[in-house]
Amino acid sequence: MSKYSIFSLVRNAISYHENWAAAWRSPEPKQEYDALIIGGGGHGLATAYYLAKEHGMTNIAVLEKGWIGGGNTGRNTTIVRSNYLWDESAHLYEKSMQLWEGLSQDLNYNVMFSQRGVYNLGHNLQDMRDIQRRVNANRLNGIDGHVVSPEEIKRAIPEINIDQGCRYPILGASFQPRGGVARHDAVAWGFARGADRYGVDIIQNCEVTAIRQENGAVTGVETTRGRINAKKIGVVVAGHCSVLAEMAGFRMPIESHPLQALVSEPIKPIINTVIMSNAVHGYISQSDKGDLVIGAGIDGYNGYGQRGSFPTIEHTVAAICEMFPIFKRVRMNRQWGGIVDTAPDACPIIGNTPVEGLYFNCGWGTGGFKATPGSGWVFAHNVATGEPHELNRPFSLDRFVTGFLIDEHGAAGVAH
Amino acid sequence: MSDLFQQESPLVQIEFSEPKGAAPRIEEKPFNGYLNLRGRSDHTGFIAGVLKVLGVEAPTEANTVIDAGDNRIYWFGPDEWLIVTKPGQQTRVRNDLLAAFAGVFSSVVDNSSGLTTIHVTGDNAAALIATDCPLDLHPREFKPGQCAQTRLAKAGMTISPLADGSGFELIIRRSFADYLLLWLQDAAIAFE
Amino acid sequence: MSQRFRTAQGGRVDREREIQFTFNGKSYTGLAGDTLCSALLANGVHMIGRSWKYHRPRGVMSAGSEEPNAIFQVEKGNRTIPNARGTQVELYDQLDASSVNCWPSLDLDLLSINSKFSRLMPAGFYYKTFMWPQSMWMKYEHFIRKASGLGESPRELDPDRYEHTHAHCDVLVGGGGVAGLSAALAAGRAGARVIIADEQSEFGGLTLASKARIDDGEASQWIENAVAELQQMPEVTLLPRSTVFGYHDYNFLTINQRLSDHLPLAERPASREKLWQVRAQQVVLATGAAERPLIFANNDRPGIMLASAASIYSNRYAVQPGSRAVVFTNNDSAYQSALDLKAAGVEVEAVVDARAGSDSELANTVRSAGIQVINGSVVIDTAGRKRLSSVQVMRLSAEGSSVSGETRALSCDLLAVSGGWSPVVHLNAQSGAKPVWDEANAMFRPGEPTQAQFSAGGANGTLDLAGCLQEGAAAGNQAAIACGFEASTQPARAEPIDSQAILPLWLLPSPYTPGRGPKAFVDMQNDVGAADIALAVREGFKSVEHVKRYTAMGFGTDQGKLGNINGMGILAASMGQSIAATGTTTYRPNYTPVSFGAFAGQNLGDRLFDPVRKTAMHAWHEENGALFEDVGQWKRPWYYPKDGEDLQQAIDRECLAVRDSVGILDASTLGKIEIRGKDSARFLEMIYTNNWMKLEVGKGRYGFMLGEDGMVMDDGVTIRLAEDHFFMHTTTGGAAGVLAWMERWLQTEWPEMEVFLTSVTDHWATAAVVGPKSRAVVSAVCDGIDFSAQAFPFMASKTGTIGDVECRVNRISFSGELAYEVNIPANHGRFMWEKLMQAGAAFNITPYGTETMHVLRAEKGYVIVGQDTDGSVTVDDLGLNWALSKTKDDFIGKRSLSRPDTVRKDRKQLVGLLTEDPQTVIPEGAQLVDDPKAPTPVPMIGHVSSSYYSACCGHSIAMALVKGGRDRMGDTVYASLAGGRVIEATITESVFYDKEGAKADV
Amino acid sequence: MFLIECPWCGLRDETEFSCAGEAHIARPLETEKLSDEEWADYLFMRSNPKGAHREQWLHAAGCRRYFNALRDTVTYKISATYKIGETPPSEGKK
Ligand SMILES: Cc1cc2nc3c(=O)[nH]c(=O)nc-3n(C[C@H](O)[C@H](O)[C@H](O)COP(=O)(O)OP(=O)(O)OC[C@H]3O[C@@H](n4cnc5c(N)ncnc54)[C@H](O)[C@@H]3O)c2cc1C
Ligand SMILES: NC(=O)c1ccc[n+]([C@@H]2O[C@H](COP(=O)([O-])OP(=O)(O)OC[C@H]3O[C@@H](n4cnc5c(N)ncnc54)[C@H](O)[C@@H]3O)[C@@H](O)[C@H]2O)c1
Ligand SMILES: Cc1cc2nc3c(=O)[nH]c(=O)nc-3n(C[C@H](O)[C@H](O)[C@H](O)COP(=O)(O)O)c2cc1C
Ligand SMILES: [Zn+2]
Repeated sequence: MSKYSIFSLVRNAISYHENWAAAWRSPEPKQEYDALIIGGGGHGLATAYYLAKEHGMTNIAVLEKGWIGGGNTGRNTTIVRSNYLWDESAHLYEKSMQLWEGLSQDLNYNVMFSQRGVYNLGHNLQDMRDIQRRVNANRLNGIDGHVVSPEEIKRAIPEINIDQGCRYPILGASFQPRGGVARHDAVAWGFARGADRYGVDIIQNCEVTAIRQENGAVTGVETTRGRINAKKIGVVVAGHCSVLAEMAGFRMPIESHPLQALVSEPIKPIINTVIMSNAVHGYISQSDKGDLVIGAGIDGYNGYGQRGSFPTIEHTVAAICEMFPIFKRVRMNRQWGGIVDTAPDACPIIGNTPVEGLYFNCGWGTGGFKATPGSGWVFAHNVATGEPHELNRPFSLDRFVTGFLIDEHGAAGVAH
Repeated sequence: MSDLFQQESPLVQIEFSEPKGAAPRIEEKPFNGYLNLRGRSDHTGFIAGVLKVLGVEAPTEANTVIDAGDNRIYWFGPDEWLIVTKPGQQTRVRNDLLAAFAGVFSSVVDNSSGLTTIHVTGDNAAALIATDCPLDLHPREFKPGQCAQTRLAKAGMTISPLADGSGFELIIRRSFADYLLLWLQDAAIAFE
Repeated sequence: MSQRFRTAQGGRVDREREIQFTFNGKSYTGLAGDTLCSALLANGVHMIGRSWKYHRPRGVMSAGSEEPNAIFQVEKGNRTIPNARGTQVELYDQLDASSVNCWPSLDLDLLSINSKFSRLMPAGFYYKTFMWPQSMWMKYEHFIRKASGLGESPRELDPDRYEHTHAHCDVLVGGGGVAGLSAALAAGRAGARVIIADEQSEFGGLTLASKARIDDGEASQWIENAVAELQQMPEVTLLPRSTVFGYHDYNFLTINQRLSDHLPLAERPASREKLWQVRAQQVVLATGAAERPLIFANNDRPGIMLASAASIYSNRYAVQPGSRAVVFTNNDSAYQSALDLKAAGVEVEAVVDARAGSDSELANTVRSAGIQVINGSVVIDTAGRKRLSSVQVMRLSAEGSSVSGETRALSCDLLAVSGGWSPVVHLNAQSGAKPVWDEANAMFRPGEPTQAQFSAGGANGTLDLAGCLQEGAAAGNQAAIACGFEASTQPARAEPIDSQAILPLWLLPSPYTPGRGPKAFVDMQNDVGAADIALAVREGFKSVEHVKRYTAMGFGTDQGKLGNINGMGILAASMGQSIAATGTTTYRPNYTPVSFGAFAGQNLGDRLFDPVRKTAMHAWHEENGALFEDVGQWKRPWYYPKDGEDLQQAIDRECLAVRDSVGILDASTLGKIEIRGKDSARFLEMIYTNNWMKLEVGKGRYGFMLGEDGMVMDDGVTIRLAEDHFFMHTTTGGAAGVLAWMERWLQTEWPEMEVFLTSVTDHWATAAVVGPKSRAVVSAVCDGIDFSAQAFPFMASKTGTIGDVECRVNRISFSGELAYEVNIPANHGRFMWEKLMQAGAAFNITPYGTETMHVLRAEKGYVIVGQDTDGSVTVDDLGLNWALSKTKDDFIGKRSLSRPDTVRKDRKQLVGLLTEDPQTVIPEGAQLVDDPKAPTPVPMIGHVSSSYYSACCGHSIAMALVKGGRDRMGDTVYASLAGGRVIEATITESVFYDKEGAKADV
Repeated sequence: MFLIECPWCGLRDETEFSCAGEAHIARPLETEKLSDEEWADYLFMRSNPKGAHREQWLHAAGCRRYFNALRDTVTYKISATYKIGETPPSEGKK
């Protein structure tokens, strides 16, 4: 497989791009693998990549029911940050951030990770206390970020409305300069290509329909493309994790909800950073193509429909117009939804399950895109060794039994 | 000083002006008495108590309102009603009900200052309310004698068509009243 | 008249009304009834923009919402519209339009250099490069971003308003062509409530540009009559300029109605757009069919347009879309365009038909009109830099897979293409149906409806006029019948036309080696060529969704309306599979882009974005200079600065006034719930952590509510008014949630309990009168209550009157002072407040807000749920174990308190902090460490949740949650702040003032 | 956007309601006797099916009653709503 570079681009241009190899093969599934990863989203593909790269496990396959990256990976607002409140989360997301910082080079695939900074706005006094608390914790954990005043926000984002007379005035924000956005599809494709290069089989249109076990240990799966055996199985199916758990005979502390997003028509650059507001429920950045990418709040009911309700969109757009009144004449091009797997403490579940050899990585809810490389990295460790990595040990399923929840709801105002 | 002089409507900060153009008229009917009534509609003691004090039985048909002399009774739920009395009558009606319900599982709570009434009248009354009320206000669907608890913009309300067909009565919460009136007045611009 | 290409007669434009407009700074005239595009064409302006990636010259492709090229910035300043589709912009006087995405000008676009390097920029090239050095990406990205995007965002505030409305109907008809009008007539005549919406300014659809006849008259006359009849029907609503842009679950559809963009700026009404949220019993989709272009080399030059567009410009807008035309088709409909062009005075060089023969009636009419028909041939390339100058034609092999023979050049400045028709299935697909491929007619037809819905006319794949009329009427009848009406409208009549089968063609055969010839565009807006699709497949992107994302096909403002079906055909061919197996991408709202303002409607600004909840005393607070704090939706007085005071000075004064004399706080926002029924106490035993059975009547008690996870959820004082009657207070922010929470337990878990809950938050206005002189103040105001310490002890509740209004007074203290909360029906709230102010004047009664309230309670170590707790804090963590009943078997959350994590010894516990320097206030949110010099990551032991300067104590005070804090009294800890600043503090108890509680107990 | 049949008020717009999650999760009676696992099961574990789901809704802006609905989480079709205490309709899996 040829390396991507400006030189290979020129070379191939001369031969009319007729000689590019497939970014990944499309092999027939084998009967047996050393490990299976179920779910070809960013997390699953990253897991496969790091299993091969870091743990030398190359006789493995990723099984994807549709097309890779077609789940939440392909429909998220791509915000990347690591400024989480609690130590456990901060360490995990920061590991991910560090991987992001060299990811394009590592994968030899430009995932367009753009460190344009992320602002989390505060609209009332309690928001500002929470922001201070989080930023202080971040600093002590070695994560960049500081608190900025409305005036500083205005200097960085001239289009924003910091009028203190408005309904929910902007009182300040946390700012993480290393945060930003990335090209979501490229993340899936880059990891797929990277994993493929190590020999990992990426098998699309292959839905897992049953998980087979003997004596409490997994033996393989039934799929729409036949039975595939393996003694280690990592399940990374985001919104579908309860469905897979049911196949394996247990339940998860997860609800799958619709989460919606939308884009405007493409316009010339106007927003050069990422702005998030939990209080008024709107998140906005501008893609390299020019569309404003806007995320909404979650819909209140369980839903696997990849669509939500209209009022959610209505309120989100109002929130954006409240923060950016000049955008009222900009038009919305498209809206869509994903299926997010929400855990009671808004934190992921990564680790072993009641079934031996079966590992789950889920619960990333509304905010797991940013964790894609880090999640894959720790989960690969867990699948390869059968034991959690220090970074994911606190995120085990049994925290719901012990009560050791890592509640990112309250103070950190987690979302995206 | 009579106690009426010591009252202030929740809408004290709102300026009511003459409607412009085809905009509907919006007026407040302040200071009614509002009693929240709870009880089990299949309990004879409860039924009898209401009948005794108000002269009628509390409506059990969903989404209806009935006149009971000076008072009106709105169905709020299977075991909940709103009694609207003439200004100043609430305490007497409440006390009578409480007396009539002795020993009966029930509740009569004075919420008179918690609510107020708005009338929206004129050709575009339904259109004005429909700006952000999801209920079907068409006269085929929503007739005098019916009422509904629903929402208007981001606040709850109880709505019923006025008997003369001239518009609607809205019963709204005190703390949202100011917002709702500003909201209606803003929506009315579309009809000016 | 400067409109050189305006036909002498005909059309639906008003020749009496000339309209001035400018394009790229140059002034032109058009006619009323024109669109921006028809007016430009009337002036012979064909190159109207540049493409997105390669900056190739582009012209008008269509006459409707599928337009990919004719994208303009309309107007400047506060009414500017980015990315307006010129085919749908109605011309008005002084309209100002310019091309987007070209610099310095349309004619001389420097980025057209990209076109020279286009081979370096195939689909997805950016994933393969710009990676080295790593640090440079942000620079590369800067230029990539600058080059992308189409129009410019407005920079000024929008002066227009946007409206919303909800609407309900029996039958919603989407699309007002002849099929839609027929449906609306049928349903309307039956008496149904009908809404019919069409995105265009006039109803009639494609037929407006047709010379066909309906019911023995001109089609346009029939349309006029139909509209007039509908207008007469009281239950029918006609919405022109209204796009049905979303079809959601439960027959909920959203419509964007444009009210003003078609008017000169000076004449515009206040409202620009209206968003309709419609619930329909039945839906008839009559959105028509859209013509597809054909895919051949250089198929994107200005002067190449859809054949139907050529007809529309000729017939409806009275414009010659060129002087010399070639028509290129694979089906019958474009023959009509040849006739229409000829009738408009355009010289028609030839009709090039890919089919070997064509002998339909229409084709023969064309021949007999003297137009040459070249059968069995295709256009393989075109010439002309900024305007088409000629096309090259070759013969197609019998099986249609290659071309051969001589290249024949036909000189022309207009190429009208037709690759067949695609029913506009967007709304049907949005509603949940899956479009079905019809191989014979080479089109996706609407799928089996999943909601109460019909498709009719072009939208249903029915292309002949008679069929459209018939299907429309049938759908209207059926929809009305389904709503319970009797309906039997007979369809209008039109001549059936004979037609010959289409020859489906996707990527046309050409003499070029695939991928090596000039670009053949599929998605014009995003410059996606057929070769890009092939490349994507080669690189492994085989799902249609992958191809979309890798090439950006269908990602533009037209959402692939023009190009997608061809793209899918080409993809299917590249993969060697059928189109049915290839499938479509997902159809989603919006059908066409809708301005953000329309979604927001009037829900914006300080008053209307979200409800502002006000207490009965709000106006008084305003009049007396209060600043407000947002607590939930409520506005609460924050503090009342006196001339020149800053926050600290004001609260110092307010605090001292309370402690020394008396203060008054508006406490009306606290949630208040009446609880009635014989099981009320038993219910409270479950809801709260402490005991309630034995509480005396007339007394109150403070309680904590937990979630089932054991964490503190809310707190407040509940008073027993009678054996079976309680009055609960909740936090301001928690009120609605607590009521719903308690109702849920009652209704779903313990329905046998006799308990009724009623919210009375709004009914009561509450003034907390606080301080040593409070007794004197309330005694002076409230009659009928003995305020003596013995008669009215702490935590007691009594009723009395103020004037002749009943009031309730609770002796509750959130400050450690002697204090009374006086409640009165809120209509009398201001009256009560002013009475209290009057009575307090002698003691210099001082109104105070939430900030002083916070300081006072912190001095006493009282917690605020939501500030000192965050969903991970238990009652024990707060050191308030006394509030946990030791005797109850159960209460909500109890079981969670014995989980391994909740019994951990090193949980974070609430403690007090005293700073080394008494004047230094630790910022709230500071993290605490044992060793500020420890290497990163620095272990944190807790954080400061509340922190103030206490004027009463004369030093700063703080509350913090610290790991194992209660065992660490006297330890030194450090608040580690930004910039290396460190504040040293000692762990203490959290009560700082009047530790014995003597002040409240007087 | 759902149209939900409140068993008391009839068909109303989704915006009048709020969803309260999975239905028929009875609170255990003797909570102190439960193991940590059993308690966690009650507290956190949910069936979250793809398909027929029994769930609670609150008619928040209407009659303030909780009720149950049987709703498909993929098509979003509500096949039945029923009052608290009524037996759930048997349709759907499980
Ligand atoms: C609208 C929206 C906005 C968001 N915004 C952000 C954001 O700004 N920042 C952020 O960090 N996160 C965000 N998120 C969350 C983020 O998208 C997800 O947490 C993350 O992408 C999850 O990745 P994943 O690989 O685990 O899941 P997915 O990408 O969903 O992948 C799971 C895959 O499993 C497959 N699968 C399911 N069942 C089976 C089966 N039986 N057999 C085989 N395969 C199966 C699915 O088809 C899918 O491809 C957002 C999410 C949404 C929906
Ligand atoms: N000869 C042919 O091959 C051929 C092909 C196609 C159509 N036609 C002719 O075209 C006509 C078709 O009539 P019809 O009524 O089915 O279609 P139509 O195209 O005439 O009308 C559809 C209408 O729907 C509107 N519309 C589309 N999407 C909309 C949306 N989302 N919201 C609001 N409005 C929307 C369009 O603006 C248009 O006015 C007939 O006269 C037919 O003969 C002929
Ligand atoms: C970050 C981001 C940017 C997007 N930008 C566009 C865009 O410019 N144009 C567009 O049509 N869709 C855009 N989409 C939306 C996709 O077209 C698509 O709706 C989304 O990936 C969900 O897939 P689905 O609609 O096929 O279910 C974008 C999606 C994401 C996640
Ligand atoms: Zn109801």
